[in-house]
Amino acid sequence: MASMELIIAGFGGQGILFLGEMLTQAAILEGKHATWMPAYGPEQRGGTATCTVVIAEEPIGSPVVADPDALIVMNRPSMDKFEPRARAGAVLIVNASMVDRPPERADLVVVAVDAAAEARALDKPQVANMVLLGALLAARPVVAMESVARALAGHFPPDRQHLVEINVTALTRGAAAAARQLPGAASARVA
Amino acid sequence: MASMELIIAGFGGQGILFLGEMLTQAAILEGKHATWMPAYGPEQRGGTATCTVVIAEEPIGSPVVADPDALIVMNRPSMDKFEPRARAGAVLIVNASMVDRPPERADLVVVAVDAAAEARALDKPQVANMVLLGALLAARPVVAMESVARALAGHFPPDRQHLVEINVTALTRGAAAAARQLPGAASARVA
Amino acid sequence: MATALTDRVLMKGNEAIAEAAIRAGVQAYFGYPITPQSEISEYMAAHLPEHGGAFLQAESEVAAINMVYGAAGAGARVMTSTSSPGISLMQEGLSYIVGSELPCVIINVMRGGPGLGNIAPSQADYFQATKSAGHGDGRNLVLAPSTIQEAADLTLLAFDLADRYRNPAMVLTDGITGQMMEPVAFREGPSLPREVPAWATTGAGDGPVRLINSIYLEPEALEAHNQRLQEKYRRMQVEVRSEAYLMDDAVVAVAAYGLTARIARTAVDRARAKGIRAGLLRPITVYPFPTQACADAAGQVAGILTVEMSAGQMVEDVRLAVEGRTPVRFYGRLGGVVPTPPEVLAQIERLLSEVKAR
Amino acid sequence: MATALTDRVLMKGNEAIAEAAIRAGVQAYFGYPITPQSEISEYMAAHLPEHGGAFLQAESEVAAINMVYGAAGAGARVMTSTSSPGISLMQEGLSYIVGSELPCVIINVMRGGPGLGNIAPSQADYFQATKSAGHGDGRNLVLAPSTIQEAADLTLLAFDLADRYRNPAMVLTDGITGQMMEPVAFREGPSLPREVPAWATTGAGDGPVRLINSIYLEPEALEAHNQRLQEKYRRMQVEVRSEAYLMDDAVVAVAAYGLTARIARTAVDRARAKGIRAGLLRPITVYPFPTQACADAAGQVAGILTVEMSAGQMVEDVRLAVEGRTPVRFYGRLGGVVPTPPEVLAQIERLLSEVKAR
Amino acid sequence: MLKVVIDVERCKGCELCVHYCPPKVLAMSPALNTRGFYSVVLIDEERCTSCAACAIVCPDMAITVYKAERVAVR
Amino acid sequence: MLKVVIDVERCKGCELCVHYCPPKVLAMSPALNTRGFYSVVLIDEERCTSCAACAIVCPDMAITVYKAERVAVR
Amino acid sequence: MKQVFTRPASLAETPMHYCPGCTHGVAHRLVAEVLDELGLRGRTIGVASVGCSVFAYNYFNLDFQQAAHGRAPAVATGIKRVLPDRVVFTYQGDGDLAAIGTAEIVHAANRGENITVIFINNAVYGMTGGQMAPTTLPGMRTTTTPYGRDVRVTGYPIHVAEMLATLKGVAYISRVALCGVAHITKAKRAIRKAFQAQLDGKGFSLVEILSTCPVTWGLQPIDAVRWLEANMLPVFPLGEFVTDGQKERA
Amino acid sequence: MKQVFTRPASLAETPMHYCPGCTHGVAHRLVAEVLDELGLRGRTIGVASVGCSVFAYNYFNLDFQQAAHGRAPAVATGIKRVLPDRVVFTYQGDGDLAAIGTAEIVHAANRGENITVIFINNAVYGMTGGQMAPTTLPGMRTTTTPYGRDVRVTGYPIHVAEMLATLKGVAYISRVALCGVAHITKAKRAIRKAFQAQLDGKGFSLVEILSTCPVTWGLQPIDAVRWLEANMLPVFPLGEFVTDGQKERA
Ligand SMILES: Cc1ncc(C[n+]2csc(CCOP(=O)(O)OP(=O)(O)O)c2C)c(N)n1
Ligand SMILES: Cc1ncc(C[n+]2csc(CCOP(=O)(O)OP(=O)(O)O)c2C)c(N)n1
Ligand code: SF4
Ligand code: SF4
Ligand code: SF4
Ligand code: SF4
Ligand code: SF4
Ligand code: SF4
Ligand SMILES: [Mg+2]
Ligand SMILES: [Mg+2]
Repeated sequence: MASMELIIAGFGGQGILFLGEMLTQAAILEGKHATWMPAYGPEQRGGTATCTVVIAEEPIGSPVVADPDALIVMNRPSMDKFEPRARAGAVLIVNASMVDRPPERADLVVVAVDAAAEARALDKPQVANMVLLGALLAARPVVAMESVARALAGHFPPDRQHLVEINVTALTRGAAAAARQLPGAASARVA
Repeated sequence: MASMELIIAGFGGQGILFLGEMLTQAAILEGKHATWMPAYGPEQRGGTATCTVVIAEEPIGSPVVADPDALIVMNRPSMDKFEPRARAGAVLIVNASMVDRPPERADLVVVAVDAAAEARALDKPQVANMVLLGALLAARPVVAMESVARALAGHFPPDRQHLVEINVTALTRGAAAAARQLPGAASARVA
Repeated sequence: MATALTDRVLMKGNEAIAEAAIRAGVQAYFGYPITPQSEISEYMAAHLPEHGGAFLQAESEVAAINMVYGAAGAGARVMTSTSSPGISLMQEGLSYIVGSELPCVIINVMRGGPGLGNIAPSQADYFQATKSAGHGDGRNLVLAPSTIQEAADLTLLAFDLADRYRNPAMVLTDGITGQMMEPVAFREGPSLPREVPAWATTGAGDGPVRLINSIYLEPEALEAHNQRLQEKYRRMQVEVRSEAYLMDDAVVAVAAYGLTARIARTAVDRARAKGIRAGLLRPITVYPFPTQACADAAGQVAGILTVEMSAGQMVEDVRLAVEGRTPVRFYGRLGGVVPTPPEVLAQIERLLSEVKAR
Repeated sequence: MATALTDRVLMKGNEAIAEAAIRAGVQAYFGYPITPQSEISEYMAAHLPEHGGAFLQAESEVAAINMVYGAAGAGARVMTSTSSPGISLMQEGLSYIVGSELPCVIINVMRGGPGLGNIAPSQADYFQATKSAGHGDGRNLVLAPSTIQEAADLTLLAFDLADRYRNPAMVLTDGITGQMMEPVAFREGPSLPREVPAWATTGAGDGPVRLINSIYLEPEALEAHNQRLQEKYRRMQVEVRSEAYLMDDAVVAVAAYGLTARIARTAVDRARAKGIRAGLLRPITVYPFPTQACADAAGQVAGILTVEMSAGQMVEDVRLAVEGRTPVRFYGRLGGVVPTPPEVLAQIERLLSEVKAR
Repeated sequence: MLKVVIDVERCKGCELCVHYCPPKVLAMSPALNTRGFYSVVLIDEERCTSCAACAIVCPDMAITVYKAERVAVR
Repeated sequence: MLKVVIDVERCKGCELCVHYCPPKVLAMSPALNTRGFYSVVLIDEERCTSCAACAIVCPDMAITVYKAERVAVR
Repeated sequence: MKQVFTRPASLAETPMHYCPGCTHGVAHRLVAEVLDELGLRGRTIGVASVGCSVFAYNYFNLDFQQAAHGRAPAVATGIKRVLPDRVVFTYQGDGDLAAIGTAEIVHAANRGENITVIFINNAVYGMTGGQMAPTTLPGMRTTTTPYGRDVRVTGYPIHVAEMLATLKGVAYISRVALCGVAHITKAKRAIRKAFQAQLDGKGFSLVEILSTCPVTWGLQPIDAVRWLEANMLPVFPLGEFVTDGQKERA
Repeated sequence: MKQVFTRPASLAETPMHYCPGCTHGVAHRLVAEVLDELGLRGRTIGVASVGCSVFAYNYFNLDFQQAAHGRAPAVATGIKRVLPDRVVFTYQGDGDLAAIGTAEIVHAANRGENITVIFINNAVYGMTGGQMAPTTLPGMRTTTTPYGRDVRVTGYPIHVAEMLATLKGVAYISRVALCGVAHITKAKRAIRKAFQAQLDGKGFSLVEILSTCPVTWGLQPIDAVRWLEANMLPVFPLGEFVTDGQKERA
């Protein structure tokens, strides 16, 4: 599916904006249209952070999304706030390490990943965000994993290119974790 | 005649605004409507000064007068500027001490008074303006001389009430000088 | 309230405004000198302290409007006065004042612009005064006196409206109205001292604390606040005031406010003298604007001539009211030039012939 | 000029504006930090010096706009950027700039007001931007980008228009457009270095002296100056730009600019998907306003819905264009709340049913 | 009651108190509070002198300090 | 040519030159210029030292000062 | 057990939004303690400025006005002129007071406006994300001096206390720092003197408080304190610059 | 006959609009003489302010910009930043510079902006008809201090030269007076030093010039000069406050 209206929400400091940026950049590398829109609370630290990413084949109208068709929720308040807004049939990626309740709605495609655990397994807690992006792309392959890898490569300066690999590993781990929860067709696509 | 649209013009420092104010105040004391409007040049000293006074029995519309029916011109530039604007039949009071040319228009009632000489005769050069006001009232008795006297009395503080008399004397001298130049009927009114 | 004509005193517009404010019980005045309104400051300096009020010459118009904010927030009747460039400098402060809903009175004695311009009369700050109080969606109440008597009366009214709506009220006038003299009779203001509002930060006692504020970080909260403000502006519509002069049988109307309106009135008289059934529609409040009065006139006359000392500002409000139902023409003089009655008369005649030609 | 989609770089709106200005050959930038536009300053601080330009953080917005005045008067391509409260503080300086006819570019990344408000996106400074540049009758040229690509393109255009008309050109955008990222491809600006205008005070040589000035003490002189300015504003009308999206067969039009327009575009798409023949009329220049485009639409559609992030400002220009020939309805969100496509769609449907009911 | 009571929900884990405690009896706790911050614990009450240095440097007023009351011996 | 030439039309009759002239050789003239100001005359050229004090204090640059050129005797 | 450290009554319970380790919170507490000790809670009006301390009104248990950026001294003047028997103070950052608000602070000081100013100098614009302030140190990197503050281009860190000390209307001016217990204690003494000057009707009082901004400085809180000690103290000497101005000058 | 006193080329022929005896004219001439002597006419840009000297551009034979009230230092900064090799000066009154323009002058000085400021202190707002200026003397009557300036209400005359002298960006600051030949000659020397500092790239230079305003003071020109000597000199001491600032501090 070539278009997506995604909201990523959580605490500041969870790498939300970066997750969104890499996804957006990947879409652009694929020649798609894409918008990335942040929204912060007032605090410099410890506030909430939201990021909206829209990807489409056509020029994008609203970068503001009221009813997302994809959601990544990184903490409990975000779950409470955004679950009700999701469009019917939307994908909901839940950061199981921080969200202590199951979703209430039955009309969503839910993937719950313990991103912190996955990242710890890689010995790199910072890449939890990429785990979740991987999970999202498993459920909704709006861009190729490969494009995200290119976006990451383009992001890091020469002296930090070694970080690309660990991020890509996190992506694939997330995708794999998601694949385990998804119906056959989608998981096939991830492989 | 109960209404008048007067422009007084000359150098700053010639007592133009004061002349206008006393006339306006006199009108108010008679229960008339009246407006007084100044206009100065940019300089603090030595610039030109204009004052427009409108007196009427009805509430006054425009305090701005394009085509005055009465004029007091105190110097040559004012003569040049305002003579052409006077309404046909308007009264033109010329300060002969400062205006070295006769009027060009034939449709005006002209009174030329050597105000400086009259004031010098009273040993009070400052009252030249009242001489000209007297001349105006002789030609156009829009308010009673008596009301101007009351306005003057109201203006000067207790310790300077003695100045009222000399100003009133100047008024009557001006009126007398004008009367000599005016057709019978008007001069009769002055008496 | 009727005053014998002889009880009136001859006063400059600026001084009459200052005296009216003192009688309205103004408790503090903050201002910065600028021609053609400095007499307001000077009159306040001479007389406000003897009435127990505070006079302070601020270091700038920016400081003045923020002093007004502070004093108004502390519950005082307060005012400032300035002229066009000074009003520009006050835009941020005004926006804070509308945002924090503080009552106060601002006098704008308009002069020629843009930039330093000159000190001659103008009406070119109409948009700035009526369309927005600085940035954001805030509004000033704007009153436009046409005579010095009205300048005094509207100054008093401005204080009352400001209090009633917790909103700045601006008296929008011009250099001639400020500088000219005309007789004026004063009314006394509200009972003094007026009650200190409960919301004011008076630092008094141990009750719940009070806050004067315009920041609402959450968009939803700021929207709710703005909706309250908008609802208030709708309520303000009842304060709309205008004068209809010879409008009953008019076939052509002149719309004008302030100084221009009285010039137009003379032109209307002269038109009547020539047998032209002209009338004058004079907004006294320019925000709220007398939309209904204009709309009504539109149904009656063959055309409306709007006259301003600007390049055409109020005429937009006239057009918005008229919605194309009658032709609206504009005549403006700029840069401090004042239109004269003969000019306006000529425009009335021109509008009439234009309308007839169609 | 067509750029392959993949040649585009992902950039924040603020940064794209700054980069576009650098490519347009901006020689000096003066600004004061304020959210949500500080990235413009920061980008300039990092990159302008390497292009030989001068970056200076001013002590305030008041200082910034007056530095712009000085540099523009000295013949440089110059810009500043700020957000709503900062624009209020610049009103006096802007009035001097229009009065002295200096070219420069001003970016207003609008945020929620009034007062301190919040840092969320807004369109509530429309009146302030389009109706007057401070006091007096001056006008800004005002360009309203809807995408980041357009933000870059219009910034470049702003410099050219400013030079062409010796007038400030404002890019009027909002916190979301400033903060969001979208791919952008840059065009190069005019040939560098551009010629130093003959009127600029460059202190060069012994020829006749030059003067940058807005004071004209004689009303007649100031009137003549203003008439020249008004004549220039009339000439500017040729710069009017707007976009019509699916208007050809539209029975209902949405009028919106900037961010709101792209939201409305999605709503129009959804309406079409439901079989409603909706179209979008998007002013790109908001001063000069596309009056003719609106008037033309009025003759065609059954109603116009104006959508803004304000209490209703541009809608007045729409009404002035339409002159009652078709109903004009307004939908606004305030205080930083952004209208969503479903909300706008609901309003389109409501307008249609209202119109049909009549 | 402990000599030093830390309001975990106010604490932002800045560690200033830990650094300025003269006998070094405070330490960071590994638990996160609901706002996502690690907070502080008193690890050795015995050696705490109730000097209040921790409270004085705490920017968030997260610390209350008590002292065992002794009958003053004059 | 006089040592001190006064541009009557520039002079505003402020009398500063009269006051500051060391030998007091300037005086006010009773004639008005076209702008309505009395101006200044040199009343005793003999005693004028061409010191230029008058010109230095004149705010209106109404004064030009000349000095008789003497062949320098070295 | 006796409570030896208590929240002052002039401070509300509301948790503060400041970043971890930011010394704004310490400054708030000191002001509140002084107001408590002088018994001023019921008769004080605070003026919050625009900067990280914009929400100060949420934390003080006092009547408050929130002022436009830089204008707090003018707002305080407006309040004090109509309520001369109340205590009025402003709380301002270095961007607010020393940049955009320069005219207002200079003239409040010069008028001897009988108010107290708490001036937080953290060498940076905290709230807007770390741009250069007039007090930024030479060579210091900020988001608008990405290559370090170049004094030839942007000038020198401004010394507000010293500059205002030249003005006759000033009754009390000092500079203190919030690094460590001893300095914090001294800071409180200075704040107390400042309010006392106002109570005594002596005129304008100001305490410049060197404060940390760990986040925009890019340092852990404790490192920020150390950085302040190592870098700010040499540039901004502590001490009292005017102690009894109006009396001396009377 | 040799001409021993000539109109400087940097001054135009236009008669000035100043009141009789107003020393603005003297200050103009001194600036023009210095520019002539330093050979700067063809490369200097002046900035006129709002005050009686608003029309300075008519009297100087130089490129000029007219600046908004108080903002001349910002305008001059804008010019100097884009034309660093030109000479830029402002000409400002005490209302303009010391009231509304306080922030701009302080920051231009603090930045060490390489411009020259001619600051005319006549203790009053001349142009607007004689209102109090920040420099008005204690007890002095003006139209806004009709009972004399009460320092308890309005503060003290502000000492701009001394205040700015505390700032590091300043290269040259002095105060001179236009009373009598000797003082006028000294004033010219100061102006020359100020422009020389700019030519040497040393930073900000300012000359505060005590000047008369006979009209709003209500005095004859010569009495105004005497009043300045008797009343202003004791309050505003003459002298050089900074002579080689940047070098000392470099
Ligand atoms: C008129 C205006 N300009 C700019 C801003 C943006 N702004 C908000 S806070 C701030 C600076 C804050 O710095 P400082 O005063 O040092 O306080 P801190 O955050 O460091 O405590 C600025 C520039 C604003 N709100 N209003
Ligand atoms: C923003 C603004 N405020 C006020 C004024 C009015 N104004 C013109 S000149 C002036 C003061 C002039 O005094 P000063 O600077 O001392 O110059 P002087 O006339 O004494 O030489 C003022 C307040 C203005 N033009 N613009
Ligand atoms: S009271 Fe003193 S000893 Fe006890 S924890 Fe706090 S700082 Fe340490
Ligand atoms: S100082 Fe306060 S906020 Fe910081 S860690 Fe200690 S208790 Fe927590
Ligand atoms: S040159 Fe000297 S002596 Fe001669 S008139 Fe002038 S001041 Fe007097
Ligand atoms: S000083 Fe100049 S202006 Fe004054 S009287 Fe002498 S010549 Fe005339
Ligand atoms: S940004 Fe700096 S000053 Fe602001 S709260 Fe954070 S640490 Fe404190
Ligand atoms: S008002 Fe004063 S400063 Fe202005 S020109 Fe006249 S004397 Fe000079
Ligand atoms: Mg700071
Ligand atoms: Mg002055």
